[in-house]
Amino acid sequence: MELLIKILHNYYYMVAILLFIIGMHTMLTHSNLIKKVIAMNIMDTSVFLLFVAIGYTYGGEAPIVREGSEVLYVNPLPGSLMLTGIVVAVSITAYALSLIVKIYRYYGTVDYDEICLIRSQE
Amino acid sequence: MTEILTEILNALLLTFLVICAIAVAQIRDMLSAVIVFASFGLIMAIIWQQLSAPDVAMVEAALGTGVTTLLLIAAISKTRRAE
Amino acid sequence: MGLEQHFPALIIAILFGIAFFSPLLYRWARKISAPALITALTLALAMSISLLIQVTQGGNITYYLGGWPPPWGVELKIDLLRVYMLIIVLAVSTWIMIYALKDLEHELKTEMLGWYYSLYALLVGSMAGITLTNDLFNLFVLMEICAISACAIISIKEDRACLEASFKYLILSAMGTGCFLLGVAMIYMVTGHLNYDLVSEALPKAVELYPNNMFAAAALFIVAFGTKSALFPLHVWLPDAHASAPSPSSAMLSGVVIKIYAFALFIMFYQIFPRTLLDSIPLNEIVLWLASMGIMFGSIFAMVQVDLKKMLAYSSIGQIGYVFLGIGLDDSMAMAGGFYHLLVHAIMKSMLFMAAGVIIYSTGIRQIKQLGGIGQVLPVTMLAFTIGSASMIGLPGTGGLISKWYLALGALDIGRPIFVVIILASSLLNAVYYMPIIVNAFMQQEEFEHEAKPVPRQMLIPLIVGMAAIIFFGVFSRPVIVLLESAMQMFF
Amino acid sequence: MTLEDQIVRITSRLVVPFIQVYGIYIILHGHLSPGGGFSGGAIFGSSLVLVALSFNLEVGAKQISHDTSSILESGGALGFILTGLVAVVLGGNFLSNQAAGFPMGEAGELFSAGAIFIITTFLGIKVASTIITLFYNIIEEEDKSGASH
Repeated sequence: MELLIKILHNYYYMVAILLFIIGMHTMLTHSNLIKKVIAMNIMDTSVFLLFVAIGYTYGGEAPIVREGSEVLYVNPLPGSLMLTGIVVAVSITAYALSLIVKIYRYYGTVDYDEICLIRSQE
Repeated sequence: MTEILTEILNALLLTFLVICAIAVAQIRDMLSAVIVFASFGLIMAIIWQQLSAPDVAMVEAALGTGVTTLLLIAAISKTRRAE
Repeated sequence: MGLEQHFPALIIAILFGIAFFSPLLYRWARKISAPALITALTLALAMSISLLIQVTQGGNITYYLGGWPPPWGVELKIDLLRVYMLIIVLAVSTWIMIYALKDLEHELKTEMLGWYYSLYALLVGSMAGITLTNDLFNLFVLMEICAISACAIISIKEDRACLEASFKYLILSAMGTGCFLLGVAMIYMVTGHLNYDLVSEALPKAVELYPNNMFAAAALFIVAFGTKSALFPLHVWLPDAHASAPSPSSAMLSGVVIKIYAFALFIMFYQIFPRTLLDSIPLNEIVLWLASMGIMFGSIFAMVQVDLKKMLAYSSIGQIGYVFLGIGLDDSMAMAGGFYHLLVHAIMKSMLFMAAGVIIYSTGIRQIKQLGGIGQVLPVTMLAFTIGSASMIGLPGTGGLISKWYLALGALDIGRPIFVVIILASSLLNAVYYMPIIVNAFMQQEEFEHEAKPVPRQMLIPLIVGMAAIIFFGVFSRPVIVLLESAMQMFF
Repeated sequence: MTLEDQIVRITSRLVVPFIQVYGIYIILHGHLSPGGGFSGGAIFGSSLVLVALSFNLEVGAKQISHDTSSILESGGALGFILTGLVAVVLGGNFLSNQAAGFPMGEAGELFSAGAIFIITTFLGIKVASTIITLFYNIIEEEDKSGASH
């Protein structure tokens, strides 16, 4: 029961880890290259969720300074870091996709198992 | 009252996030998987707004959902659609 | 207030600047784009040597980007070990680029050359950043830049093997950096800092409060850096990637890139994690045994290869094991040996890949068994190959002996003679696969039957420099070892 | 041309200017409100991609040619580094802002925050042109070289 309450209190973390596991499992088990890329994105996003959830203070407001207001702000650092993280993830995705399109031109497939089959027949 | 409702909304969004992630893994049609992934990104953007990180939400909506989906669809249109 | 205090930031700025400038330069003034890259690399090298002088005279340097001190700003930190790594990165990459200018002409299409220069500068800049940064999140971003540019200098050749290898590398290293970022999140969760120094201050208390959290972070870091630097069971991407790439890229990837991550793991273990964590779980033991398995299996896999570059790539898996052995042995002498091996292996593996590149350039041969008698047509190249192999095996007079010697001394020092046996056995295995090539190349009676193009001088001079460097570091090892031992002082 | 094409084209023709203004607004107000170079550049870049998607690639390429976008890409990044170097020349640390004497202006005004404003603008240019280049690189793959499978 105590464990359950603990889990309920940290449900953002739990979901983040769950998503990380789903992403990694999809990335490692599916042989379709585009699906691997999507799964990589899910994995990255889950870590970003974890980071932002760490920076969240309960009842805090977005860290924008307004005139004459003394309110609780959330930690702005994880958010601004994750901004960079998202850009990095997008650039990796773009590079991976352009590689996939090139691979498709040479092999005629985007399935890793089929690529291995083609290579072994040569 | 509003706090409880917000909590319920957050929990629902997170549940939907997990469902989307599993659906992306299971769907065999790549185009549908990409669309589900786009909805995954949008829900993530809402969650970040809930977590008071509006700039991350904005970047996720623009880059993570918009541009990534665009690139994925461009790549699928150049390759094949079935897994 | 001189310019030299800005050198840490200027090194990175110059390298990234030339990375973004060289596509423009290649478009408008094609002739000067290659000299500009070489100039930038040399300038950065000169600055790093100036940093070495500053550090030896005045102690560690910290540099605040934007003038913001931590915990707000990003900090660059230069101590002896980092400046040592920085000089290795910059010197070896300048040396490889001089060779590459000629070699790339036949391996790449002309319009791709400008992009290659750009990616190369990006790779070197990100590695310089990894050595200098003192911030976990910056390390993550630089690792991603390094991964993308390293994949890109493989796939720029655009044949099927390159594309596939580089995709495999990309996916695995994305998984590695994902794990790293999760580990950073775990650390940030309990300490609230990302700066190395502040984290290492806060961690001893955090380990007591949240031990499981920190175990998870340590495990994630081992997976992340192990994947990136091809620690034994996570090495699957390396042989394809390093063998199919253009020769200068292989030299760069095998010589420098994988070592940067070994260095980063070292920093994580001994600068960030408190000793109590290292004592409470056998982290070092895990790294030691994985490294030993890598040393043995890398050599065994290398023996059965038929492709010359693939053999060299498998040999890298074995050789990176020595560096990890130095990290895991937890003894200042063994660590000095490990880091000395990092230097020597950077030189010899790059040189061997360059020699392989010359062979491919001149004759087009990649198969090992066709190399019989090649010593008659390419004497300088095969001499370089011989000296590199001798250093791999660890013959006296070469740098390879010194590093193995110190590793063995360190292993005996903490009472683990089993690792001496492993080092000796792997030297023997190295001899088994390097010797036949050399013997075939020089001793074969019959004529070499393939055509051989004349090799331009620009490709031979780097080989000669490499030979000289290996012999130099085999004979005059003392200054470097002294430097490394005083660098290790701060970790013990 | 079908009716659906017409609808898509007219809608995008209506929407694109607003998206672009919104993108520029986000870039320029990066130091005042959520957003900044990354998100604003992405919004601006995707508006041009939207033109290419709803009309065709030629019309899209007419808006901004490949050469221009790749030059802007390098230029944006170089501008970022140069801003950092200007700070060094002015006597501060690399990328320093107020310490190097960039005019700070009044908080809350558009032209305030010194170097951050300049850096955000360069970042926006870089990100917008990168997104356009990425899209064209993937979509135009086949025209470049004649490899076959």
